[in-house]
Amino acid sequence: MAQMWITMGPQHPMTHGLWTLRVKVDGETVVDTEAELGYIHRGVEKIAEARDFTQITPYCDRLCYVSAMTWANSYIYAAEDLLEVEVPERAEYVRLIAAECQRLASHLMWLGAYGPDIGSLTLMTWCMRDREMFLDLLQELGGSRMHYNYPRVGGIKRDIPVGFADRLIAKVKLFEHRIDEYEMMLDESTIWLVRLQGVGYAKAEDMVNAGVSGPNIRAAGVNYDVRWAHPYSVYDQVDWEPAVEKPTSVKGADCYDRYRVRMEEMRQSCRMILDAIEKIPGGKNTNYANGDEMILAKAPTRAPEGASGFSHYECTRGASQFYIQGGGDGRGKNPYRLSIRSPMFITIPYVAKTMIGYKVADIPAIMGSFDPCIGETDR
Amino acid sequence: MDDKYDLVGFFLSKDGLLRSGIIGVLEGTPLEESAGSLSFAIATFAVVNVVFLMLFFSQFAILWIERKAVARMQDRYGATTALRSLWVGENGVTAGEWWNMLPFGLGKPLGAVNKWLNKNFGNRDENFATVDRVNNRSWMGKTIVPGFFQNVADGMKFLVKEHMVPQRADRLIFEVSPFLIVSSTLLILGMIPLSSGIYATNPDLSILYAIAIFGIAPIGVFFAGWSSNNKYTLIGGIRSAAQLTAYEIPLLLTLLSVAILSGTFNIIDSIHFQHSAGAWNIFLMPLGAALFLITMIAEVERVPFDMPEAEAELVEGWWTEYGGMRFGMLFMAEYIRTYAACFLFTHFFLGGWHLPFHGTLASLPVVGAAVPLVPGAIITLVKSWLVFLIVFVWARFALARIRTDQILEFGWRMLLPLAVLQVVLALVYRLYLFSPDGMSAKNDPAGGMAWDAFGIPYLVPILTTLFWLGVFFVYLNDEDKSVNQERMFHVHTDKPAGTVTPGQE
Amino acid sequence: MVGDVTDEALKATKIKQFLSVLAGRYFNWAGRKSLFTLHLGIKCCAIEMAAAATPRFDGDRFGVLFRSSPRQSDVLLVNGPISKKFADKIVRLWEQMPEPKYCIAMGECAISGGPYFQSYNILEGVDTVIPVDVYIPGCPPRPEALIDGFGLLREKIIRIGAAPSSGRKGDKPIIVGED
Amino acid sequence: MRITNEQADTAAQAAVEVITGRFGGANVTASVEHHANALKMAFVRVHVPPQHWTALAKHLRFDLGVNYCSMVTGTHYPEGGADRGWEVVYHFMRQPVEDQAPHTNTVHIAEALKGDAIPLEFEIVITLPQGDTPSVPSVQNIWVGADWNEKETWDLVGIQFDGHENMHRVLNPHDSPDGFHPLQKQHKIRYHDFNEMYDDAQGFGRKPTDEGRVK
Repeated sequence: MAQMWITMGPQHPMTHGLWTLRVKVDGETVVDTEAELGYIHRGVEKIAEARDFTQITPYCDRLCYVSAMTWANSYIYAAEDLLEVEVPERAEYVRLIAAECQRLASHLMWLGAYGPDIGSLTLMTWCMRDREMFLDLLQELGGSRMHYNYPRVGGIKRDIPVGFADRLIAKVKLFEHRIDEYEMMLDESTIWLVRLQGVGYAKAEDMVNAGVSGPNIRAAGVNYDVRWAHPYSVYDQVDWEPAVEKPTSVKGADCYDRYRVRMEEMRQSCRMILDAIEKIPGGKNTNYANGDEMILAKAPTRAPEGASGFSHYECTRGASQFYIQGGGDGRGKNPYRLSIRSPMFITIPYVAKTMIGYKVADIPAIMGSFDPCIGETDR
Repeated sequence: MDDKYDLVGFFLSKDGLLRSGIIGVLEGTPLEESAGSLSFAIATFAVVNVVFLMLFFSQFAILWIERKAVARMQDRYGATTALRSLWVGENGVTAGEWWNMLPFGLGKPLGAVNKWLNKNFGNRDENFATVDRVNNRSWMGKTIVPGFFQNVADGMKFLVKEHMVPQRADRLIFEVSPFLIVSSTLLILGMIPLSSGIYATNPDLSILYAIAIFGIAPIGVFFAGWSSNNKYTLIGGIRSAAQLTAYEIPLLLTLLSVAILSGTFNIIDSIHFQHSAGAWNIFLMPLGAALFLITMIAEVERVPFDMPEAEAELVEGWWTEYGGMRFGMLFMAEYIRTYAACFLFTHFFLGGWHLPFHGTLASLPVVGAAVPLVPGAIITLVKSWLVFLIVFVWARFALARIRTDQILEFGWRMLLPLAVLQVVLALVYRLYLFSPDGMSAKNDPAGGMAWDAFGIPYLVPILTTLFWLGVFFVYLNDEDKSVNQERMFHVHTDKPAGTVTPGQE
Repeated sequence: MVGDVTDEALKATKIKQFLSVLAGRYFNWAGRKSLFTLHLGIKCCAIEMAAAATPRFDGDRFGVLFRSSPRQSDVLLVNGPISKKFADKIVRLWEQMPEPKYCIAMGECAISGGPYFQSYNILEGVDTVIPVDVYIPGCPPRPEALIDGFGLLREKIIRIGAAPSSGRKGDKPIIVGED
Repeated sequence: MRITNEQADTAAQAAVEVITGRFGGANVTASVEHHANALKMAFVRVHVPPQHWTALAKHLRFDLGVNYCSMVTGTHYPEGGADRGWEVVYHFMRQPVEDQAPHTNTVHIAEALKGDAIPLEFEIVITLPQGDTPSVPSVQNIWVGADWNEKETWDLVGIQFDGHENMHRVLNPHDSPDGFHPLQKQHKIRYHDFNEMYDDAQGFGRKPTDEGRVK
């Protein structure tokens, strides 16, 4: 049969953003693919060279619009490495809780967006409904629904409000039941299994070699999580274990594994939050004033030339990295060079090649299961 | 039994008001000789139009049902548009005294009505402007059927949209194929009776006719997909052709078994049979009912069988390039097909215009007198709306979409053998389990006892239903998920899964 | 010739005016009550756009539905920065939509470039390439603001009138790409 | 549960010894460094001249088990002196990947990991002299993950990667002028200092980006 190229994107329901996938199909079978990025390249790295270290945080919020908190945290750890700041423990706990709430919201957004990919519209609305719970919580911290600008170099912008802990616990406990509800809806639906199982196999070593990270490699049985392997924050003090999916007889991960590992990761995040809110130093119902030394350490604003800061952070889609070189404009007030490593930038070209051999109808299933986010990809 | 409200008889009988009036008028004129045929033609025209309009406008109900039911399933409220904003305007902005623009002062009464409506149902008070802005789609938060007019608005909007033809499309076919789809879809409605007395036409082979007409639209879909000169529409059209071919055959076989069981190819006769023999077909062939629903969902291309318009990968499938009124018509044709499928299911399996336990109800002392007074058309409509709500809407928003190869495999390897089995079962039932002596007279409200066995009334339908329910529950609970750690379903690609190293071919 | 006579007759009886006032009134209502939006997600605001369709905010109450094909859409909701690479694509999407069509610029990036106004790759607002009807400021605007933006668009549609314009020539469809 | 500082120190020390023992004479300096933020984890920083980079990369990949290329950062130092005009920084991670048997799941106990199984971070710094065409050898065929990172670094910074196949622009439009690499320091951002690269700031008068590339 004749083969033809189909250009999917930039405006296409499959893309979850703005990029182009060129697919060469033979009938319904995909024989070649090619990814094309850069439709929302905004030059954040260049703009950051004209901003001081506090002003960069909002840009990092806007890198990935689904997980602003984790990206801002990721940047802040690099800035703290550069400026040599030690963070109060309470601030680390609050950051952990905020980041895990954001992870729940982000995975819910993923599951919601994955529903229409497979054809289930109800899943979308249900997940977005539950996501609102966590957005409300984060809104109490940051003041906005999506871009919080919450962490600061040396701590956090403001402490958790009084009563936040109770609302957090109630919502997380409710959500633990909702996870069961989703699994009841999805795992017991033969159509869901038929669409996901055996589709989009990716081998563990290939993925690691290609730079894929996060839940996508944990789905293939790779027990690697930045939160314990390159530790930051206080993850060693709270109760959790990395969500890793067991490999089946065919080695590697299929879409179903990637779905399972994210569901499991949501459970672990719930567990972490419930534990951390109890262990938080200073008490969960105390509210320290802005700038109190319990939540914000004094931090220098200038970094000398030759200094560098690096952070390795478990974002919701994989490992994000920031590399900052100090000594920019304003006698070191700005970074000289800020480099951002986005997990999806590496993953998307890899996933495009993973689709080869499957059907056209599997393209959204495979692409969606890797959870693409184009904001961070194009930067 | 016959419905009491006999529209066709009212129009077409020679003593009826219409025909006798026409014949009386024509008496003494040169047309006197052909007065009979002339009045027949006029009466038929009237009947066809009345029935068709009833069917057509009642389908707005299913659009509304779907919109609201889906919203409730998704924890939303759904459309709330009411007609109020027509005269109140939006957020206090109105179009001014537009009725004064009408010539000859024709708009004066309209203006009076509008002012009255504005006064009584408009914003209560300018101090409540914010409240009313929020409540803009209702009168003080109350609407009669919230959102019913949303679909009216959608349809009217399509009328004024620009008509676009892609530059490299095949112009003629692109323009013609929507009409092919819409006209063939509307022809289905001509075959569908609302009750024994309300139908447009009633040929002897109406079952075959309905199914034959159902088979035309896929050609239009394929044409539409091909002529748009768009790769998504092309794939959608080809998928549609493959899928409809695969599902047409089980559908035909299922209807064949309906025909075998009731001994007729006429829809109305088959409904009469269900009443006279004493049991609806769904209790005699639950398998057939399930097959019919599954194949019908595939025929009307709804989730989980909506591959031809799979939104995730094919943008909007074969109608991606259609906009404006063409799209509106295709959209409506889709729903008319669904509606027709609901009607057919009601007629073939749910006893048409008969109430449940019609015989028992009719034998009761007081109720029995009232039962024949319930209009059959209402019962039919309610039944088909319920079928739409419970089967089509629920399936669409609870399930995911399956893949083309899986659809075809399911169709050819599961549905087709089961449909053949159903034909055999129908033959066995008709030949060995059916006792013609038990058939009641056609207009006996009590219904018949044709499906008795061993002297026990209704034994055959009861046993059949129990058997198939048992099969269903066994199949439902046969999976032990804790034991089955392997993937149950694997994809067959040209290379075994897991052996392809991406990027190194 | 015949057409001219008919036109004269129409003019004399003012039937055209009658119909256009009366029908235009209803078509205007329909056009503003049923705003199908192109399902185009560019950046952050796309998530708020999605949230506006989900249980808490429920744009479906107001007739806002999302269609994936520009041919079936009425509103182009630009919800993010327009890069140089995407500029001609969004113009193409705009041109693929049938009249009457409206454009809403959602969020700072679409209005002026927002936080990226200094970037080397971002246009300063989508109104540099396509005409915009409604601007919704915010970074990102909340879904309530989006719903309010659709309300503003409705007001605008009332004012400009969505009746078929009398200046349209015949029934000849406009063919995309033809001069 | 986490990798302790002692584990990271030990692993980093071992890696530094191996690298120094093998490449010490070739102007390659390896050292154990510590992050300055709260947990102060150790990592390995290696300064390597470009001509030895391929050999070191193979050593890292196949002997030290560094299997994960994280990021490639190029920096332009127009005022950095004659021999430091450009700098390329590679970040690598060592990740323990076990080929799990079916239906098994090895839960790593982080504190018990030893030797090469300890996750470790590597920072490779390659300093390049001033010049218009900075170039380093590509490691695209050693780590697949370096492929798009190098594309991006070339696209944004203008570092050329010798031996990189299929180099093309990934983030900037395909029709950007040759030699336009926005992160070079001579380009100022808009409204800070007008620059010739913003002549067509609004993007008018451009051809479709995919002209000639649409299949």
